[in-house]
Amino acid sequence: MTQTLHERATLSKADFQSDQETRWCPGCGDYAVLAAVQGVMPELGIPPERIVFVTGIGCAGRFSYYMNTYGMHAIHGRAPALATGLAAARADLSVWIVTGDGDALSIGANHLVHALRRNVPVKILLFNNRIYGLTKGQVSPTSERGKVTKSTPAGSIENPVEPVSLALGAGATFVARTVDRDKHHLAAVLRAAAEHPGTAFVEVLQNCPVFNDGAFAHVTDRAQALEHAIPLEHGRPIRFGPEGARGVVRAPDGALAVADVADVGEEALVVHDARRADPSLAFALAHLGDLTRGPVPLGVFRSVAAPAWGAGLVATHREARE
Amino acid sequence: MTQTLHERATLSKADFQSDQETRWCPGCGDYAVLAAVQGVMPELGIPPERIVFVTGIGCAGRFSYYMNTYGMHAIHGRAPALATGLAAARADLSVWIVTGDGDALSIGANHLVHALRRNVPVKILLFNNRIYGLTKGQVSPTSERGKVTKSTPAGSIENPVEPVSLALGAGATFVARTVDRDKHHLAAVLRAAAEHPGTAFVEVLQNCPVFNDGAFAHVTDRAQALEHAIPLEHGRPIRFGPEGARGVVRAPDGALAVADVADVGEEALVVHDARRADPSLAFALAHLGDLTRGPVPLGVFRSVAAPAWGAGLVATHREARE
Amino acid sequence: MAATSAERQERVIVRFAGDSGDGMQLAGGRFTDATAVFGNDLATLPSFPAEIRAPAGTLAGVSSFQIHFAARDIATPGDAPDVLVAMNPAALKANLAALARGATIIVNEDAFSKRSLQKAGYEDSPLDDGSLEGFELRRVPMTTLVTRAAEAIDGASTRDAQRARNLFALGLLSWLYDRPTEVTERWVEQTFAEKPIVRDVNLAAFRAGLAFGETTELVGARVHVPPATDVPPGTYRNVNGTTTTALGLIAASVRSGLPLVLSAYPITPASELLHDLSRRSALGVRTVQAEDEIAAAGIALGAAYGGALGVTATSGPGMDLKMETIGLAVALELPLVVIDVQRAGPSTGMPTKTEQSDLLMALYGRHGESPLPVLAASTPGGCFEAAFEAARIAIEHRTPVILLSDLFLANSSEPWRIPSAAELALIDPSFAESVDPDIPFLPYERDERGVRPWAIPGEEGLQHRIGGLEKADGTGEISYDGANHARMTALRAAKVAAVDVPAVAVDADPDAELLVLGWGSSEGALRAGVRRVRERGRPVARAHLRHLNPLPADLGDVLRRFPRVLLPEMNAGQLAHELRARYLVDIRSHATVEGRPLYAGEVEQAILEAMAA
Amino acid sequence: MAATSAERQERVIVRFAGDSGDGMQLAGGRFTDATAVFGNDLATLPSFPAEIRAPAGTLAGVSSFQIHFAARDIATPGDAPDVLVAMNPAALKANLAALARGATIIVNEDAFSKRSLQKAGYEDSPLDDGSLEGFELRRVPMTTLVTRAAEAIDGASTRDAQRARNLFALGLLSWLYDRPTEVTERWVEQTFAEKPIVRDVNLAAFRAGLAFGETTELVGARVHVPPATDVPPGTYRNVNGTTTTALGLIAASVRSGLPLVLSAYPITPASELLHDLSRRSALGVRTVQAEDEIAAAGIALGAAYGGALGVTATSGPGMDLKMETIGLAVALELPLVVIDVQRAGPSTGMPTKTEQSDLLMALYGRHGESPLPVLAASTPGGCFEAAFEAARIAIEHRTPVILLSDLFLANSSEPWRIPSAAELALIDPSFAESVDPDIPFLPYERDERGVRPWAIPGEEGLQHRIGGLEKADGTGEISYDGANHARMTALRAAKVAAVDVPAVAVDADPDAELLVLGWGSSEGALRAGVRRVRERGRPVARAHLRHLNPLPADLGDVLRRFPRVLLPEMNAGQLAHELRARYLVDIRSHATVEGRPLYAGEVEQAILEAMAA
Ligand SMILES: Cc1ncc(C[n+]2csc(CCOP(=O)(O)OP(=O)(O)O)c2C)c(N)n1
Ligand SMILES: Cc1ncc(C[n+]2csc(CCOP(=O)(O)OP(=O)(O)O)c2C)c(N)n1
Ligand code: SF4
Ligand code: SF4
Ligand SMILES: [Mg+2]
Ligand SMILES: [Mg+2]
Repeated sequence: MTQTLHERATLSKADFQSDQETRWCPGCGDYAVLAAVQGVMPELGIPPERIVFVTGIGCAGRFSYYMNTYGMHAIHGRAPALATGLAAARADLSVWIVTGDGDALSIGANHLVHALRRNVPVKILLFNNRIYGLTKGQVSPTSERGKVTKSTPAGSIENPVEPVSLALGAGATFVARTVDRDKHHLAAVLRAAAEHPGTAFVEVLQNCPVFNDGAFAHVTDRAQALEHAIPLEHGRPIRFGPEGARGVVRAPDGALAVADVADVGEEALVVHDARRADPSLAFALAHLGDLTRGPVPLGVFRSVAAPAWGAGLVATHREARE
Repeated sequence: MTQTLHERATLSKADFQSDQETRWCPGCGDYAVLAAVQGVMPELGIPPERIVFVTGIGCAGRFSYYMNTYGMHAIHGRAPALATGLAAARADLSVWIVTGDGDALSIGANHLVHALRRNVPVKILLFNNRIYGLTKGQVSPTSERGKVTKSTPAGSIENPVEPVSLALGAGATFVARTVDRDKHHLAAVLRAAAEHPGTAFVEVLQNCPVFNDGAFAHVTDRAQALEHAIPLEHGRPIRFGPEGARGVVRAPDGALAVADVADVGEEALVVHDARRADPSLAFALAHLGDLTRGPVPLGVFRSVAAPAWGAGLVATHREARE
Repeated sequence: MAATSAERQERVIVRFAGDSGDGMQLAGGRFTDATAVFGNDLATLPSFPAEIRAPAGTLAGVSSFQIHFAARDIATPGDAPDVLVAMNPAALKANLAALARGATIIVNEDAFSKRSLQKAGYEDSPLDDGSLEGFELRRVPMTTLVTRAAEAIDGASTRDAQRARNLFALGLLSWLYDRPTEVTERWVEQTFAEKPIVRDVNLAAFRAGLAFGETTELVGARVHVPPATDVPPGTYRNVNGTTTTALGLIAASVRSGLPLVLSAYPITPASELLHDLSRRSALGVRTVQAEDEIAAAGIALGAAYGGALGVTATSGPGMDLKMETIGLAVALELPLVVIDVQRAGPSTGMPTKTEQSDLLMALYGRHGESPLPVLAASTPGGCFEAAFEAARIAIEHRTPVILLSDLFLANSSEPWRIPSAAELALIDPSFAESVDPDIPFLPYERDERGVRPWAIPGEEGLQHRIGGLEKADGTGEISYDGANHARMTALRAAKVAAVDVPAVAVDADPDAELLVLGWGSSEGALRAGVRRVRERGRPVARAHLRHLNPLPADLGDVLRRFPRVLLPEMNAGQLAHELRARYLVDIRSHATVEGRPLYAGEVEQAILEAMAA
Repeated sequence: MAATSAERQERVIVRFAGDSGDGMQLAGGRFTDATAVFGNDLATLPSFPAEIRAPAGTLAGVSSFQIHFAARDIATPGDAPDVLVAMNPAALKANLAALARGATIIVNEDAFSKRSLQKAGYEDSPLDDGSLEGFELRRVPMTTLVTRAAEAIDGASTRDAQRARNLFALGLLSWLYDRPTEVTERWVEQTFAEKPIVRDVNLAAFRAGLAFGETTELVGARVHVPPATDVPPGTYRNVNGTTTTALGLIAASVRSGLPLVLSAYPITPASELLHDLSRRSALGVRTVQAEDEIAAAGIALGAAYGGALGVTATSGPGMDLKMETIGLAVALELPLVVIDVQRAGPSTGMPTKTEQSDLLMALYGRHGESPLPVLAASTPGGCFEAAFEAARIAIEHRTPVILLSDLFLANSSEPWRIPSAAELALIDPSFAESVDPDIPFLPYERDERGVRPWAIPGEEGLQHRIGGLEKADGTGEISYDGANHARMTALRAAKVAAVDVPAVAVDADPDAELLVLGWGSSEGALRAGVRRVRERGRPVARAHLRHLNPLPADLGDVLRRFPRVLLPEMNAGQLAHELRARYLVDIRSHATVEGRPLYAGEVEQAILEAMAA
């Protein structure tokens, strides 16, 4: 453990950068997320060899090659299963999953749902670009209805699945949403996720300039963000808009709604409570608006303490060795 | 169509009973559900040959053999995929899926989630006995934490997935819950499901006397039911208990809670609204209590009009023939 | 009856049959234990109704348990029973076809009511319509006798009495074959210690059975089967293939120092292994019931990546689903043990019937060139070594290994000598350790056996990335270079081919012209069939394969040494097909797909025909 | 340069290479169209960088397009290019190895800046360090020339000019090989009708290229390749295997009267088929992008159950996942077409490289005995018949059929004669109809071909239940009877074996001693290789298989007719293995797994070696 302390003192971003040339398209949102993750890692005080990135298949899946940690680039959709096995065998590792909207919510949704309900001690970063990037532009389960893609030339006839709602429906204990463009928000959410003992599910809204450019312009572009992004902070009244002029209130029928603070008064605003055992508030927030039109809440929707799934058989890798 | 009308006039329960000997254990809840389904079918006015039951593997999966309709006993967890294909090819059929908690929520959860988000025109009956019946008693994804089964001799260390919440999280347009023992409630829910144009998801709490007897005694046994079962009726204040003494209200923090009507007054009760576009109320109701301890809302949680997934290529099977 | 031929004295086959609710498995199990204690060699075969519970009294609901015991050298649970105990009409009807004329049938007369006859689909009672001509029929009013015996015990309900009929039958057979009674009585006392009434009723029923045999001549002379003499010394336990497989995996975990992580999704007949290992957490075993077979394979592989002995077990349909993940393990070159407890296919097939039809899938069921070692267990006891060996190869050669078992092996049991730890080789995972931080770690650099280093997370300085994309030889970095791909394809194949496989053990008579080759659970039937042919004075040779990939280096020579090779298997001729391709030898296939183990008798016939042909 | 040998005049191989952003696929495509219009026989092969987009200017980002055209009888896209157009250093470096000495290299001189040389990993410029000794190097300042040409057009940005460099290269090559220019100019005008500036810049660049060839002797004498003369009359279209597969399926839909439902999950290189068919809803085609490959197979099978032509398409990893559902289709005995566009495995392997390594999986990749017909397409145009035939067999024999294609066939194109509907056989689904309500419907009663009736939902009186459990012969009710299982296993196998397969077409020289046998996409290379051997005056025979299960009835005889059989394939010898098992013939395997099509040259060598051996 002294070793860890020693390393914590000296760890830097460079310690987490592998020698592999990053191979994403110019301008891809994945670069920003990679930088953010490499930036936050040193703060965790965990030496690189105790960290494992298990990734799925997709552009997002290439993430593991760029981290100077242990890494497994698995098969499409199965990263949560592999990571669960790793967690079952080893309690001494910090296990991270990087996945895409197709990898996690199309072929891999079953494993995602079960990792979440089990509360396996892994952090899941879902890069949601609402498109299939690696296979060059087919519709994804998060693509909006009517979306024209190579596989839906006449427009998609399907409703998108909303990652935060699905995660809450599966019983997730930690659910957050952030964006590739805001490195401070991204870093803050990553820290919170890293601290969560069970499964931490983080949806990262990520831009794919090649096949779905500007999908999140309304939450990343400064001016528009002010109108559409709702920052969630535990224990704080939920407000947004220019000078926080707008806020979230409970309508008479119990549903959440957006109102002008001037009209309803600050006291009327709903105070965000991410620690509530009942996930209903988090779920309602996720339905304030849809990803396409907004408003889009950003931050930690839910973070409740709950026993993490089975402690590993092997306390440390040394024990596995002796 | 005249033929249909003609048949509607003459269809009886017997027209839907196959010549196969039912092979469930004595006292199995599946018998009651089978009887209810066969009882409701004639009311739909659809001739048996236009009805198809696609079932998964499990005790519940045997259902298709007992219906004198077209039927496919598929493979484990894949019934939703097969039914989706059938719906893609044929718009003139009434397609029903019968599945179990393991079939639908363990191996088949991915297909379930996608059928729900697509809103495929099929009715899904999930027989939830919170155990693996056919394979003789292993833990199921709906088994309660701590459950001792053949595969969890020391008790399950996993949290159950709650079918109604998962369905709502996936964007289901029709979600209901009923019990094997109450044939009237069962019939009413089946009728409502049959009328829903998109995917109708119905969780049937089903007793497995052999491997998980009495799992739902608290909602089926007359006396206890009064305490634990919360009947949901659209447009009506939500109350239950002896003489409807208890009801559901909104706590100051916006969460739903149970209260004595005497204390809060009838006007304070939440009025059930199954047709609301925002699924948050339905979701909150599903979290009033858990399946094991109750209270357990029964009835239609959600029923909203939404375009059913792609009209079939083939209007009627005749056209497929010419 | 059983006292007609010497053979009969030598070896006896008894089958208990009744309704699922009649406790036949219990009666059979107890009889087996007593027989093991007595010192006979034995083999058993339980047969359950199809997965779903059928209505009581119907044919679909019949459950049976067969035991074959003898003074020496038991090879199979036997073909045709000498004695059938039928607790009801359905049990009689369902099992009659299995009997040879002259066999003894002991029925519970009381159970042949009009109603139960109908349920079994009998017009008139077979006990009276002469349809049992040629069999030694023994009518015993078991229900009446047990009820009477139970009357003495106050508090005993008729229900209790009903439930104890199986012990009456057990008592009767125990007398007939002179089984030690204390064993059974002690078991009853311990099992029902908390339920004195049930205990007493069962004891009473058991003794009533003994007394009935003693006092009436109804069931003919009692038969004596001398204890086995030719078995090597050691502590024996009567176990089925599921238990021995579990113990073999645990032994491998102990000898390798790697914690055992089994992940499986329930499926008949593999579920029992999950159940068995779930009860052994005290031994450091960790079991995970996965959400499906794909996840089960992924969880096992993830655990292996972390330095555990990762195992996953399933049956046919589950194997289909695991293939993509097994292919990943081939590319990652990590240890993974995959156990396929075969059952009758295709598709859902017949979940409670046995078959050997997954061999070619095990060899070729993955896309691309993805070779891996394949082993097959051949006896319930042999599952131990097979499981241990599969784990050893996986760990030492960094490869997924498929171990083929089947429903017959999983359920049938035989006395098995518990090996001492010392007998078991040590398994060396030889984890990579960082020596010099300046020397870059090459995860795909190979040793002389073509094996790559295994560096598990936590080892400082050895951080590396692996994945399913083709890797550059040595560095393991992603490579789309054609020449490298050809080289890696060859290296992966060479590594598997280099697995050390023992030479074929051929048991040949001096001038044998015919070799009977087999694999998997048919070993017993082949051994017995060959013995019968030898007893006819005909020379013959026999060999049985445990390693199906790579095959023994000398197999080709062995095959060519005999003018004729007969390969009986419980499929459409899969191994025969594979061996023809490899050695261009015109192997004669005897293929049986009836959802049952081969019969010694049919093997004997097949051999004689092959000799005649 | 190209004017050195007559051969060169006869057939020319040109490769356009540049960065992914340089529009090489477009230049190649246009050149191909002009060539088709001109009347040459041709074959093309595009090569893309690995799925992920690599940084501009790097080796990983190089994209190329090769075309082989000649007066007659083109078999492959060719081995070594006669002319390489390299738009940047990386393109030169990545493709140099493919050139034979003496080949011509045309580079965009302006692109060889210090920076881009570094990006490509060059120390010094290969244009100057003599490393291109022995090649005919032609330096063309394309960027400069195009920019200059664009200056004339007002509103044209330098970016527009940069983007048009590929048209300059196209113009230069069009002049060199005397391609009709109108075709290209018309295309530019139509394509950029809305963007006048882009249109004009592209036209200017194209003409600049033509002019450059015309006015300078830099690129040597222009070459003339006379139009093809030996092609049968008809309307030709230049298409790749993806399009012909789509058209073949549509034709089968039309000729069977069954609506086409394709369900697939995206995967390279099969995605293109999904894209292509999604654009054809006007023809009644319905496509469904499923949530995964398991669902895709299930959706296709569900549609087939409803009376549609259900098709699913994928590549290796997806095939693994579909196997359980394909096994269900075997048990249900319903039509299902499964298309496997093979790529290099194992696991994720090399997604953008071709291979033929899924054959044994197609034959044996399911648990239990689950035989099904397997076909393989062998040329881009041939994918049409193969797809049509696969659908016909599936529908008429009520069975899943696996059609093996591969990345090479899917991407490479050739002129293809569009067949008239009349040439195509009618496909008869012969749906069951209820005749007499009193005669019970027997869903598993078979006709003389062993085919069961297909009653689709909606047909009054024919309600029945089917499933994956073993079925009783005739009634189709669940059966656990051993004898019935053996019978059904045999009936399923017999039904597949009864599929009508044409005799082997052998193209043999009078006294050929060696038969070159092949399957799938290697046909072109084998044809070319055999031709070369014949040009050497050596007699040889050639045959190519489209049906891999069942195999042609006369194949065994054909194989035995030749003292030597050589089987080149792009895997480790899978078909050779299968044929050895079936016919006990010592087939010599030439196995290449380099993620590329076979070269005519290597086939020629392999044949000569086999003859010498
Ligand atoms: C079993 C399997 N099916 C399909 C594929 C092809 N494939 C690779 S990545 C991918 C989806 C990529 O989309 P997403 O998960 O959103 O990741 P992104 O590329 O957008 O980051 C698919 C379908 C595969 N590699 N394996
Ligand atoms: C691919 C595959 N895996 C596993 C099985 C074994 N199996 C059959 S039914 C079943 C689960 C049954 O539980 P559930 O779905 O809850 O249905 P129930 O029997 O309780 O009605 C399992 C695991 C199978 N048939 N196929
Ligand atoms: S395709 Fe899109 S997601 Fe993928 S690397 Fe390029 S920009 Fe990023
Ligand atoms: S095992 Fe349970 S669910 Fe299955 S048939 Fe028996 S009682 Fe019903
Ligand atoms: Mg994506
Ligand atoms: Mg269940």
